[in-house]
Amino acid sequence: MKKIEAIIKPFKLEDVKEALVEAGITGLTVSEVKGYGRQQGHSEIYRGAEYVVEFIPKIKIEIVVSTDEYADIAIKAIAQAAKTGKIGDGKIFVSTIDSVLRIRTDERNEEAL
Amino acid sequence: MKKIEAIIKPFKLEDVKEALVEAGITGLTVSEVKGYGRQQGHSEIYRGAEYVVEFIPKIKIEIVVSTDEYADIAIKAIAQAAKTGKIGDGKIFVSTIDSVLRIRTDERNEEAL
Amino acid sequence: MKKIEAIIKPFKLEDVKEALVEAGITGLTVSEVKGYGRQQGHSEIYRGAEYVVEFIPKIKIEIVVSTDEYADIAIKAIAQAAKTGKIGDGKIFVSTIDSVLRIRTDERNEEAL
Amino acid sequence: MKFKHIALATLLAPVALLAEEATLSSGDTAWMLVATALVMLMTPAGLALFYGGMTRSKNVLNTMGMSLIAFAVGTLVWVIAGYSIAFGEGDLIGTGKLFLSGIAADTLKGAIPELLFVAFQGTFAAIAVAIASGSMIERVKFSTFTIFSALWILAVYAPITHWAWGGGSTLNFGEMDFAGGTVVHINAGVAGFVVALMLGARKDYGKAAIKPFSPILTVLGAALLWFGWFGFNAGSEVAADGIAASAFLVTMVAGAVGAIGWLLAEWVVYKAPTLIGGASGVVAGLVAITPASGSAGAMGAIIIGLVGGVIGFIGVAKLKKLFKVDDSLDAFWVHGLVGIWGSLATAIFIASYAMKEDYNMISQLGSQAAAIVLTIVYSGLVTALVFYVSSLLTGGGRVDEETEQIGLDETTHGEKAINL
Amino acid sequence: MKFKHIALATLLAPVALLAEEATLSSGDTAWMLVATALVMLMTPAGLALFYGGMTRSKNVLNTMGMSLIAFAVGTLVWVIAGYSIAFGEGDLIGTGKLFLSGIAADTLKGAIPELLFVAFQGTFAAIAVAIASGSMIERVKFSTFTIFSALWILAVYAPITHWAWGGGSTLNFGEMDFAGGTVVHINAGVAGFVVALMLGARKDYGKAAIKPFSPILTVLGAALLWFGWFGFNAGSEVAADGIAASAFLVTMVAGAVGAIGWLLAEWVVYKAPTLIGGASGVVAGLVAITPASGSAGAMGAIIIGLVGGVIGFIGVAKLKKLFKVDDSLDAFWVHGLVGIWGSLATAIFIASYAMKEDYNMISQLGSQAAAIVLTIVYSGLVTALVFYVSSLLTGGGRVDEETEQIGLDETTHGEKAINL
Amino acid sequence: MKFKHIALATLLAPVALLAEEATLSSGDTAWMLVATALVMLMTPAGLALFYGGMTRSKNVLNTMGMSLIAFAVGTLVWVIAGYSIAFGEGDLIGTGKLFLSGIAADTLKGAIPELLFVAFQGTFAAIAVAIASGSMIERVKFSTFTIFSALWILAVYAPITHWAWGGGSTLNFGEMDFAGGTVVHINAGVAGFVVALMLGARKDYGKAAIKPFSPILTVLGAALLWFGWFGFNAGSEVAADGIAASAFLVTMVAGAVGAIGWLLAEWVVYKAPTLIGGASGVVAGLVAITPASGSAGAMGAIIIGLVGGVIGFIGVAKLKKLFKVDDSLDAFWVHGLVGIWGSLATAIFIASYAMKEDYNMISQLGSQAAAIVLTIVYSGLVTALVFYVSSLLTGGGRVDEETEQIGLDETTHGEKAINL
Ligand SMILES: Nc1ncnc2c1ncn2[C@@H]1O[C@H](COP(=O)(O)OP(=O)(O)O)[C@@H](O)[C@H]1O
Ligand SMILES: Nc1ncnc2c1ncn2[C@@H]1O[C@H](COP(=O)(O)OP(=O)(O)O)[C@@H](O)[C@H]1O
Ligand SMILES: Nc1ncnc2c1ncn2[C@@H]1O[C@H](COP(=O)(O)OP(=O)(O)O)[C@@H](O)[C@H]1O
Repeated sequence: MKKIEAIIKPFKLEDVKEALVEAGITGLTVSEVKGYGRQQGHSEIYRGAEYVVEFIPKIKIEIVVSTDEYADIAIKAIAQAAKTGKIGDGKIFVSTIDSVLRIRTDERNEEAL
Repeated sequence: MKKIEAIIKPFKLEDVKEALVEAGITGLTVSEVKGYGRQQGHSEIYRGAEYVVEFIPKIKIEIVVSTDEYADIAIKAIAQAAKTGKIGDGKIFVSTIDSVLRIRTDERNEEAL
Repeated sequence: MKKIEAIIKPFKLEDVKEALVEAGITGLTVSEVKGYGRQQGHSEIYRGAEYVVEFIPKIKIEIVVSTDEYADIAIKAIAQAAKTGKIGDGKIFVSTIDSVLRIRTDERNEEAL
Repeated sequence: MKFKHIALATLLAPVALLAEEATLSSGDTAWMLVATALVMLMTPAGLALFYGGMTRSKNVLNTMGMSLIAFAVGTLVWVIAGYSIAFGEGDLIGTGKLFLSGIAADTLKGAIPELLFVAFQGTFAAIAVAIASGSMIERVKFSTFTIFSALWILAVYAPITHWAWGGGSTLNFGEMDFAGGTVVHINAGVAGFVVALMLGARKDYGKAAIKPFSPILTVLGAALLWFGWFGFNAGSEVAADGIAASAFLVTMVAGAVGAIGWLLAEWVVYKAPTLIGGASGVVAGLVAITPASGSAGAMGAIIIGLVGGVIGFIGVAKLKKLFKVDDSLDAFWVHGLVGIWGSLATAIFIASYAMKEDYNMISQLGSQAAAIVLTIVYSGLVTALVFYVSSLLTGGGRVDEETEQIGLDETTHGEKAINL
Repeated sequence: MKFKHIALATLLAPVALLAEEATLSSGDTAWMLVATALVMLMTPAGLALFYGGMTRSKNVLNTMGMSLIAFAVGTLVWVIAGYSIAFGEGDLIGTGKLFLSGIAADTLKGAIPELLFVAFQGTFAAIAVAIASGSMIERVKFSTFTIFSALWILAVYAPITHWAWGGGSTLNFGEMDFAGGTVVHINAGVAGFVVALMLGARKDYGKAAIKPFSPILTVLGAALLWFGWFGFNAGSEVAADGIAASAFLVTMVAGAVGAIGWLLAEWVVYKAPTLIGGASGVVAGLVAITPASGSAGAMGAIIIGLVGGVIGFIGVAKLKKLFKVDDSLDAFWVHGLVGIWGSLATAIFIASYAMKEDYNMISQLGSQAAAIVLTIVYSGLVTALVFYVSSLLTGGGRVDEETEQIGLDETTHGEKAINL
Repeated sequence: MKFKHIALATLLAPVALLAEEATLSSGDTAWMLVATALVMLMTPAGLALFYGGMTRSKNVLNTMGMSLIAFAVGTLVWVIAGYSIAFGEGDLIGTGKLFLSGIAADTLKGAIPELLFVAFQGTFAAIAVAIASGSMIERVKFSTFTIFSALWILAVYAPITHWAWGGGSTLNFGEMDFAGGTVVHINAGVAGFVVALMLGARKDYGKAAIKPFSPILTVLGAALLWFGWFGFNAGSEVAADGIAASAFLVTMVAGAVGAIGWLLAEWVVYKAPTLIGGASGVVAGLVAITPASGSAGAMGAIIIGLVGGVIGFIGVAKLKKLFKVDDSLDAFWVHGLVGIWGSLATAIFIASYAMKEDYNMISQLGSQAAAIVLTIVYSGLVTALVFYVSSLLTGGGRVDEETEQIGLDETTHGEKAINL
């Protein structure tokens, strides 16, 4: 099983979620993170001081899928929906998951997804 | 070494933490996430509009343990304490960790846990 | 490719980021988490009740690097910058990443980092 | 305040007013000092919070900033020219008091210093344009709105005020508008609607869920508005007397039943009484009673306010959907529509002790309707002109797409509503 | 206000009051217009924030909503029947002023319009039941509380007010209660305690850490309460005179030393002076001075307020634990217990210039005690009855377990305190 | 208030004031009751929020707590000894009114009760030391500041007040300071600066970005300060008359143009008008007009306030960098520097109707300068002494490094600004 972690721009969350749902992905977990990378942060101003905010708000999406095909489908859906073509669009990381358990039913692995 | 990531209902955090401590787990990291899955969100109302909140607040617990036995113990403790039997109880994902370092002491791997 | 996850004390974030940048790491993702471990939480007081806050605010840094050397460099930089020598300095976990995609350019793996 | 002159003689007339030579009443002056402070608080605190709390987190500061700048700019243009236009001599337009010329500390207006009357009326001008800002949030340029505020007060607010309260009889139809139901609320509601139409809808309007930043701010804002509204309504008597007391009581009652009306309607439709609904209901009840506050009794206020709350809800939840206009914080529906109800109701619900013997409800309803129509037409047309000019002067009135998407707090102000 | 009638003649009597024919004083009216607005602000703003800030984040809006609805419903029932019960003619119960019948804009009460007196007293009724809401939060049904508010004001608050201030002598024991120490605070504290007992404790009470949403709101709420309390206490003189000034000063002093007392106590016990403690101390000091505000001097106020702050802390931090009752925001301990101290202290600390020659402290302490006991017994019993009825009418007074656990903001109101 | 005595006779003199035997004016008393409440609100609400919003999230409560304790302790020492020092008999120092001895409810000060005057002036003392707290935040010990508040009011504030308003002529240079430009603002600004210098800079100052917790609080705080400032300025007339009205209007105008001035300056320099800038501009405009509020006309107020806003911005954004002093919330730059401008401007911009025939601007500028220098020197030296003593009594005035880094909310108060 594979875990897909995508870092995207916050305002793309809704689009990405819809693309995933259309692609048949029915479960995901989202969190608010801050990114540091090539994208320049904006400047904030505070009474006689202007400073650059280096950490930029991003959204992290985590999806665990049962097969490599599903992983590819999900990656494609995310990449397409999250792309603006401007710096800071984000990255998708894929790793391996050893096992899964659905707490409610005690189902395991593929069945739990 | 194994990493256990559990997505649970927020109000179960205290119970799960206690179950883990009783099971001998002494370290964990917690974060606030939002989940999308089978569980229906509640509706919010705003001046003449009612909309469904699709992302539901969840808690993610991360635990790194040294052995598979410990992993099983932790999974069992979490699964038991977090279960309500209703949709949305969450999932537990297990993956492999290559190495660990305790910053304070420079201890590595098993010793760092 | 490797993923480095470091749990550190919040006020060390700026130092750690600078150490990483100096070491040549140009991308990272940060999130706010809460930790439970050996470190004792402080007590909060509320109208006739004093209670210990067990979950302590921490920062999680995630960095994906292309090679083991880079991983070592990053680990060293973090460990050094985040160390205070007091309990609660945190931990660094390393795991394996299967693939990476840069959304903006569709570059993959090493090139995407 | 028109009605006051009609009804006053039949009620408690402060001694000083009838005296041959006008003298200052320290009691009336004391009350008007406070009433003015109360109305002042409504804009940079009450409305800023009421509106700010309903805005998305990325635009809260911008919304609050509009109330602040409306008050700042409004005060400035008011003392320079607005007061002269509104309360100077003249039938169609006032003149002669530019830069407050001729008004010294001992110049009286009735039994209070005229300088105090200038301040009191200035707070009305400022809040009117701030109310209209609610229709424009999350997309209007801050610079455009700033210029709009100045021009609108001079070109729209001051003339309408002159006709209703300050001037001759050509455009005064004998309407009863004790504290500004037409002058402030219908006027501002229409202006907001027109600008919302010109700006176009927010990108997310009708598509994504637009979550209010915090109902806490909205409730606090409504409470402060209510608090200030005592100055607005009871202060419009310009004296601390029985009519002021009556206006005070009905203001308390109408806000209360406005909340009850809106919450009941929500409960029937959604099975959930919301805090934003309660706060909105308070405002709707207060809008409804404003023109009638000097003449309605407490029992009339119960009906006016309760119906006001229900109409506000229906406007926002039902009627609004019939239009395609993104009147973002519902300035038209809560101030304009409910204001129309209040203006008509003013002619219907009059305390027995406040009604003249020869009172004719039908003819009074005609006067009310005439004033409403005049306000809608004039405000609608001239607001459009004024906003068009303001947009031209600032290179377009609407921010670009990326700014809208990132939010105006970060892009325009370089700030964040809350740094945890 | 009872005591006022006793002490007044020995002090500054406003000229008008002694005049044969009562005339309106614009100065007194100006003050009472403002005092009423100040007391109004205490409920939907002051108390809503003070209580809201101490509630868990999932229930903040519900707690604030209770203050809002208390004021809305309270105002409505007050003008319909509450005022008549409290201030109508009659020994045990007032009658004759239902729907404010017979009160016109020029009807006077002393030197101010009676309609203003209606409004002023109405704000007291509303805040009393809102204070009691603090004992019920995070579990009472919103519908139950709404009905309870209406019934409680009619069945509990209005009669007790009648005995103390409005009516005959059968149930008036000559107690000194200038601004409502017994009528409002002890009464509300007891009512809250009884309902808390009937509701049962919150599921998490005594188990999990119950974190207050934000001490910022609590401090702001306490500041607004203090601000409003000047209207509450100095307004209870119903005139702008020397006694009002004295009541004002002691209100300022008692709030200040109440905060100092509570913070010192916290510092001794926990080594940490908290903001919620400081805010609570302000309120405790103000509760303590309320009945004495027309008679105590500034030095007396220092003792009354300081001890009030310390007693409040002891009540909340120590005595409360002896009971099993989840009086969630300590309405009983801060208003009831401290109110009892204040009522007794009223008989002890009297400014030299305010003390009658034949003053007998022991007998006055007896009067105070009698009034306290009457209030506790009557309020305790009838509140229980009223809450029982309110529960019946709403299918039980407590929300179900799941609702309690998820929080009332989401489940009852469909809203969230803050959307970042 | 000095100037009042000069100008009064040429303006509206309330009848009572000229009467042989002083009598209480209910109108003036009504106004002063409210004015006092308004000024009171400025400290635990207005300033607490204004400052709290600009503090980092880990220290918000501590900053607010300083305003609260300043008001609490300030009120206490004021009634015990401060009032006697400031307004007792004597040339250099006042005496004879310790514990308010000799002041009964019917003792008059002009046409209002002296007890009310005590309260009114007490609120000025409290806010002065609370303003100074802005220079010390995020590192001063809460205990040190508490003791400092008490001592500073007695040793610095009360004497300076005595010279300006209360006492003989030796240290009164005939300066015009209607409402406390020198007494309160320059004085507090200098005191803050001196303590900031003694404390040393915060560890992160000039290194890390110090993000304000929430501009929302700062804007609300500024609005409440403005609201209260009407009491501050127009209340300093101690009567509800034409000068009070004039002071009210210029307070409204100067706050408005202060905001405009600061925002324009920001827009020129940073291309971004901030909300914190707008709020700061309001305060700067109000500080500037304070000494002139009884004499300037509305057009003078436009200049005074606008320049005040610009100077405030220049001070904070440019001049401050020339010094190494971490005057954290800019008490010196916004109150001290702008206060100096306001004091000098007072001599320059006088409404034609308020100017005496033999008025000599140059000599008046000399008086203003003399008073400014006296204030800077005395406040600078004695504040240093007082803070030194306060530090000694509390084992050092600054928290340890770890406390500073973790934040004072958690370490000193055991609380958190917001628990989501
Ligand atoms: N090596 C990395 N490890 C973890 N996260 C990264 C890494 N590089 C980038 N990121 C995340 O991706 C986001 C976007 O990266 P950035 O370099 O700004 O632009 P782009 O994705 O267009 O190359 C960053 O804000 C950060 O959150
Ligand atoms: N495939 C997935 N990948 C990542 N997180 C998931 C996935 N499926 C579910 N989750 C997380 O688990 C939570 C619970 O899932 P849900 O389908 O609602 O109920 P249940 O766990 O009872 O099947 C979701 O809110 C989401 O946070
Ligand atoms: N086994 C673990 N799994 C996940 N996170 C852990 C684990 N142990 C510790 N942590 C994280 O590291 C932080 C520091 O750990 P702690 O035991 O307090 O001190 P130290 O790192 O000095 O040993 C914790 O707050 C927690 O966030």
